[in-house]
Amino acid sequence: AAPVAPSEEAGSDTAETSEEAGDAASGPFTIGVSNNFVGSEWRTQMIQDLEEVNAEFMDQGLTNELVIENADTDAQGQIQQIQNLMNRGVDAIIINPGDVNALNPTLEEATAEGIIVIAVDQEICAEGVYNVVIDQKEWAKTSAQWVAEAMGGQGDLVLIEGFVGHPANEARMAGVDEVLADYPDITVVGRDTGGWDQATGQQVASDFLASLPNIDAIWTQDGMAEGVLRAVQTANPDEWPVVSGEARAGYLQLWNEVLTERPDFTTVGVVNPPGVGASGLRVAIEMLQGGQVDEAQLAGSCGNSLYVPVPYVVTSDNFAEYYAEVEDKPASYVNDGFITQEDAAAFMQ
Amino acid sequence: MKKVQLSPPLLALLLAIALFLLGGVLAPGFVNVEQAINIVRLSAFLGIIAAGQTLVILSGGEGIDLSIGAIVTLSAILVFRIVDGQNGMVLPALAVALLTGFLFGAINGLGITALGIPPLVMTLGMAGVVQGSILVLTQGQLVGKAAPIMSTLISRPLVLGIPGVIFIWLALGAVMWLLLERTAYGKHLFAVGVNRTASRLSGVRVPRTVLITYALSGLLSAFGGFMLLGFTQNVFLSLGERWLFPSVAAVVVGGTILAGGKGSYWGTMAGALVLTLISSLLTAVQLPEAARQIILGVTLLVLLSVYGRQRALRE
Amino acid sequence: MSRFDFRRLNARHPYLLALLLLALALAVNYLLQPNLFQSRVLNSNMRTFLPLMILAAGQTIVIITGGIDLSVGAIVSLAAAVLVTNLSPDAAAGQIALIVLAAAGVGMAAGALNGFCVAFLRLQPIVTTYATSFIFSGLALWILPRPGGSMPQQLARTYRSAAPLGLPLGIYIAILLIIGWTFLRSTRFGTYLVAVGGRPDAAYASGVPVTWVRFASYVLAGLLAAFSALALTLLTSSGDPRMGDAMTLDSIVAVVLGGTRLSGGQGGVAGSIIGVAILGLIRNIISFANVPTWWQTLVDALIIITALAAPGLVRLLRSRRQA
Amino acid sequence: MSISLTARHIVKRFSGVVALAEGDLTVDGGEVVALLGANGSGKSTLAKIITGVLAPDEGRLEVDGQAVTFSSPQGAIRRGITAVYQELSLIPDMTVTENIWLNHEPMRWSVRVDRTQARRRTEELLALFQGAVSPALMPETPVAALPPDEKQIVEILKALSREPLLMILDEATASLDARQVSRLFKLMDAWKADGMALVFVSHRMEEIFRVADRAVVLRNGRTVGERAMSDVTERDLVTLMVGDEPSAAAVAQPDAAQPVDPSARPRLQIDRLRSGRVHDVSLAVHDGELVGLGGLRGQGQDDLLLAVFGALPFTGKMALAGEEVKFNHPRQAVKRDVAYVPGERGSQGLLLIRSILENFQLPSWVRYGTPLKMGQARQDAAQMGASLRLVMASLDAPVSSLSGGNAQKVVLGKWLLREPRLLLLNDPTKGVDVGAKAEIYQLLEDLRRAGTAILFYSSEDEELLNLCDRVLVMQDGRITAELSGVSLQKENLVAASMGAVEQAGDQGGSSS
Ligand SMILES: Nc1ncnc2c1ncn2[C@@H]1O[C@H](COP(=O)(O)OP(=O)(O)OP(=O)(O)O)[C@@H](O)[C@H]1O
Ligand SMILES: Nc1ncnc2c1ncn2[C@@H]1O[C@H](COP(=O)(O)OP(=O)(O)OP(=O)(O)O)[C@@H](O)[C@H]1O
Ligand SMILES: [Mg+2]
Ligand SMILES: [Mg+2]
Repeated sequence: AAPVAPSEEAGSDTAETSEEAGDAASGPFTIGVSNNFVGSEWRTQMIQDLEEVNAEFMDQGLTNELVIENADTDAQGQIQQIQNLMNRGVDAIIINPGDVNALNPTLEEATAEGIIVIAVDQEICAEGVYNVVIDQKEWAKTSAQWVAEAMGGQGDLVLIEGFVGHPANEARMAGVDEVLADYPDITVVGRDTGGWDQATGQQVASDFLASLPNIDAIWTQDGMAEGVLRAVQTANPDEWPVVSGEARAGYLQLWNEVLTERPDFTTVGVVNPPGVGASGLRVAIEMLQGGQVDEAQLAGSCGNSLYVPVPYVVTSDNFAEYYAEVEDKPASYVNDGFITQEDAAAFMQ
Repeated sequence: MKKVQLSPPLLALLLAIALFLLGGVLAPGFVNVEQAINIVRLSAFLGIIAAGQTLVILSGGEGIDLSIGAIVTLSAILVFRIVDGQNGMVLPALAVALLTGFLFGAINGLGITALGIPPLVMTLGMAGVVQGSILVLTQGQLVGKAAPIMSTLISRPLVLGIPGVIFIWLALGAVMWLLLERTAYGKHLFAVGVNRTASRLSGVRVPRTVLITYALSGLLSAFGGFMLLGFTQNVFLSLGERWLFPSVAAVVVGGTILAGGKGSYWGTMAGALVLTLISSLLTAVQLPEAARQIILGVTLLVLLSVYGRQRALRE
Repeated sequence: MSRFDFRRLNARHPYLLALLLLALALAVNYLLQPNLFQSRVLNSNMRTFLPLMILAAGQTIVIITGGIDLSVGAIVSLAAAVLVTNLSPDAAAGQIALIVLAAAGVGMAAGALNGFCVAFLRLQPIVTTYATSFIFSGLALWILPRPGGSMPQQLARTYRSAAPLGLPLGIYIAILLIIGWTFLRSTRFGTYLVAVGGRPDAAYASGVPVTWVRFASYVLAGLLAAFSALALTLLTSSGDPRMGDAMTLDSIVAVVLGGTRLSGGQGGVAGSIIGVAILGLIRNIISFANVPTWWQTLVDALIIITALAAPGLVRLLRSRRQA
Repeated sequence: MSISLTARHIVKRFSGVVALAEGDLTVDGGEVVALLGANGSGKSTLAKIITGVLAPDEGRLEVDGQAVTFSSPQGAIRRGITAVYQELSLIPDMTVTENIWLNHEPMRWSVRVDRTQARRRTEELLALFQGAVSPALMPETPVAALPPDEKQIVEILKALSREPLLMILDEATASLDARQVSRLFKLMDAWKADGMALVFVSHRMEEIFRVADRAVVLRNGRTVGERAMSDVTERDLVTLMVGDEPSAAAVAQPDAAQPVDPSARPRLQIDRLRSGRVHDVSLAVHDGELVGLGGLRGQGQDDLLLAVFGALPFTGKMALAGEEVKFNHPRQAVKRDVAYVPGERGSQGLLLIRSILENFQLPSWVRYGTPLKMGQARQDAAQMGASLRLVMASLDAPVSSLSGGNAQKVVLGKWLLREPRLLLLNDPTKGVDVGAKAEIYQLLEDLRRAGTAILFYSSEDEELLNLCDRVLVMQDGRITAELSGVSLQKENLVAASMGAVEQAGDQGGSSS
């Protein structure tokens, strides 16, 4: 069913093919996608967004069907994914990297061959690679700032993070630390990892609630937020701690449920849009058509990132509006958003 | 003439109580009724998921079930999807989940008995197959909703502030005891675990017993997935994974011999308590993640050396 | 008579089935990807398979003596952490040698802890190495709290692209591993490994130092895990505190695919190396066969299960025919 | 070079159980000492302490007058002490050569094993048993592929390959046939002449009188006496072995053969059965008849019994009480009231770490309903234990805590609980001591009187002669002679078996 016939693509002289593709601004281009983790709905939505946007391009005769390498795998496996994409002679690779450094040498080989590589969701520093991401640090600062203010700038705070050592987690925690530096009266009384896993988050939060009396607030992120809120709901202490949330349908639905019992409940959900993948694809198409990235707009620690905006933040003020959108969605649905082709073109010189 | 010997389940239980009290010393506020209930509740999920693992390990022949995590996930996803928020659908959904778990378990059993694939790799491969089936089934989209009655009966306090899952766990304990000690299947299971030739020559249908055991393990894992859904109310694709190795550890800490043929589910229950306590305790004492992992590893080693030792070559 | 011969054949050529599977996988992969045997493509494949090949070699030794090591992946992470935190992109040869030695020492020390617990304290291997894997992961996280670090660039380039005589470096290293094993197997220690895995009590009564042999097998596995970490960090030019975790179970599957008996006493490293190649080729095949996204995991698992089932299927068919 | 070894006051306990209370033994180069004792009297334990496999709790070992402590078998090996272990010390997946030379392989450049030389020297060793083993026994045969008698021979050669000064043979003849035993004895004579010291453990009196110079007797882990073979009788030794208990040595003599009604349908009728090593067997066993299977070891007797029990697939016809059956699992045989007592007690008959109760009831659990009526099961097992005069701590004690004879009673008892109509026995007194043997004989006799059909293989001619109504002699998978009534004489039995040997010798042991 896939229109990418292996005989055409994996033909004898792949290197030449891709070089040609490098300068030629005509399609149709073949875009490869490398995703190292399928255990999350977020990634699913990322892939769906990619397919949706690619369908547009296919209609315009710009691209072929996406070549998607999608499996739960480690750095080694993702290197193999990239190599396979290269060996098939794709013109561009959209990658959600599972490791900040490990893929760099391989990706640099790809860019050296003239393949356009766009890393999404996760910033990496490989030469010739452009990142299309949200600013993870800013993302975390938004909710941390909200929590700090909701605490009135003082009290006992518990942090539940994703995976210690995981780059996105590290960037986020750096943001949190930055915010907390401005609030000397906030004491971090507990810190643990929930592995971005709702059940673990729920267990860890239960442990904290039972063992540390009088927690004033819990800051957490992503899918763990729902677990944390459920733990608070189950433990039901006399005074509920302030909790940070997220913007997934499931969380908003739980938020709504809690509101029926406690109308004064308040929390925050910062969207982390899976649409960054599609945004990355749009940028890649611009580049394939000869666009040069505007250096002035590059940001990030290695100066190769294009930040796409966080679409919106859900707070008590606009809760009703966003809840209405996801009321009937599956729990894993994320309020999403990706940039338009004009936005992508604006990234070019 | 004999030294006073504590049975492993009892030893593990005493250890659990000691750990709990230790928690009170290390982290003031750790010892209270709420926390005790919380810990037993968390143990219950591990304990329920480890029930099938207990049977499989008892069956010997290097028996181990590494597909438990994936089946837990699959079951939760199935229930999530079928129930879709309706209380009335809980029982049919449970039935479908149990049947599915049973079938996948039975395939494990077939591969192990008929094709002679070592259990470790067979069930590992099956974990991949189940995970793959989940992806094909859901296409990555988890549609559905847990029913309110599930959280009421499972995770919310039911009687005297004790959540339903604890009662269900105790009931499962009784059922497992009956199954192991008061049915022909149970007796055959122990026999098969000790010596398959002798069992066969005594008229026990060994492959059938093994097959049923893996199928039951699948079924019990599916039940575990159902219970877990009652706790998390939500599913995700890696829901069951993190319970896999703890389920083996709980069985072993509970004194069941990995070689098979000797052990009990009471032991596994005590083992689940011990493991949950250790991890809760490590959460309560604030240490960096690295240190916590090291301490968890060392603690497990110490526990194993207490009663996980094998016979000496030279006596 | 025929049952007898089959047994003998099996004992003589435990790799036979693995070789057949490899040939099949190569053929299918070649059909789907005609540039498979181009030096560049071959190289890119070999350099990614190699870390797991080295790791599986160590796992094989442990499994042959009747043990199993669930901590090898964590040892890779630990050794990798040691390597990347101490090596700069332009490290001098002397320093490189020193740090590699240090990493090898760390790997062996980790293996020694496993060996001590399993051989001297007589703890059950599966749960023991599961427990020690936490210790090693914790240490890795301690040394390298977040992904990063670096490797000597020159060396990394060599690892990634050297191809003496047109063949990828990885093939030479794999062959070296097989030669090393063949030599080991021809020494007295090699016989010990098999004897201990076959029947430890009998080996003991025959004067084989069973405890030390078991201990040594874990130390060897630890050492090879450290070398695996070296290959992996050269491939990635960086480290990650959990970079080896996912390799543990793969290493076991590869060992079994390679014809080594999981209960010990039979098998060899060459089979495991073939096993790793088979696993890698399956991924290529899935990629080049354009398997729809959501089916990839399932197809991968089904192929692996079928490969694992192959010996059993052969046996079943044979007995059918005989009956 | 010659050796003199003395073991003094050796004590060995296994988690509270005293295996050896006071073991004493002296043996010098150039003599054969028989080590005697009932099951569980500590013979093997003493042997393993001498070879360093077990550590003694008390007592001392002296080699050439000097006290020694062996911290491992390696220590004993260095002093020239080896053993043929009762449970064998062979690694199944290694070849005959690898097994024989394990840990003292001929080396090349002192790192690599010299395979050529090892193979050559293995052939030299195998030549010692030439004609008594099948030609398929080659240096590169994996041990797992060998029948029990050839495994035993490899074990003997393995001990011999060390060129020991002292060799202990722990029941080394138990699985050998007559020809192999006599070859071994010739070799032992030669070794003795060379000055080797030999300790010989066996339950067979005639063997002991054939080879031993002296006998040391153990009873309940205590050395109770030492006799020169020249001035002792079998009776004396048995008395020493069993102590003051009433002598049970005499084999129960059956009454004159019970009249079997030949017109009745036979309990078991086999027609042209083929399976494994059984090539073509037809026979019938009637109710109340005790039919013996004789012949040399490994002539298909095992496989015949297993096939009848449904544990081996077969071709041919089989009928139980006139009804044709085709079992493909032992369970089906069990349901038709057939029972099988295997030859390998530990590995085939018992669940060693489980309780006596569970072992008794293993074939019968399904009859106790769901949930199991444990009270009833326990009561039945206790009754059976009592009627077998089983010596045990309690029904909940593990079977591994029983002595050999008592463990064998459990194997029998678990089938008697099912009241079988056809009882298949595979050498049920192998390695069972005199007292327990007599009880087992009595039991068989009682069963026969009660109308049970019994098919009974024994490696001991005396048993067949004294117990059976008829004996079918097997050779090369076929029944070659039937002895009954007046023809049931030792000479005939031996001749029938030996005659077969002569024939088989030419064909080169085509039995494998
Ligand atoms: N002798 C035996 N040893 C072991 N298991 C047995 C034995 N006899 C029966 N079983 C098992 O016990 C259960 C009930 O036994 P029962 O004798 O009633 O079987 P059944 O109804 O005749 O079986 P089937 O329907 O297969 O003929 C069955 O599941 C069977 O597997
Ligand atoms: N490893 C062990 N653990 C526990 N008890 C043991 C062990 N080995 C032997 N025993 C016990 O020690 C006693 C002596 O056993 P041993 O094997 O030495 O007897 P034996 O004289 O060789 O008997 P047999 O004639 O049956 O071979 C027996 O009661 C036996 O059950
Ligand atoms: Mg003995
Ligand atoms: Mg019936």
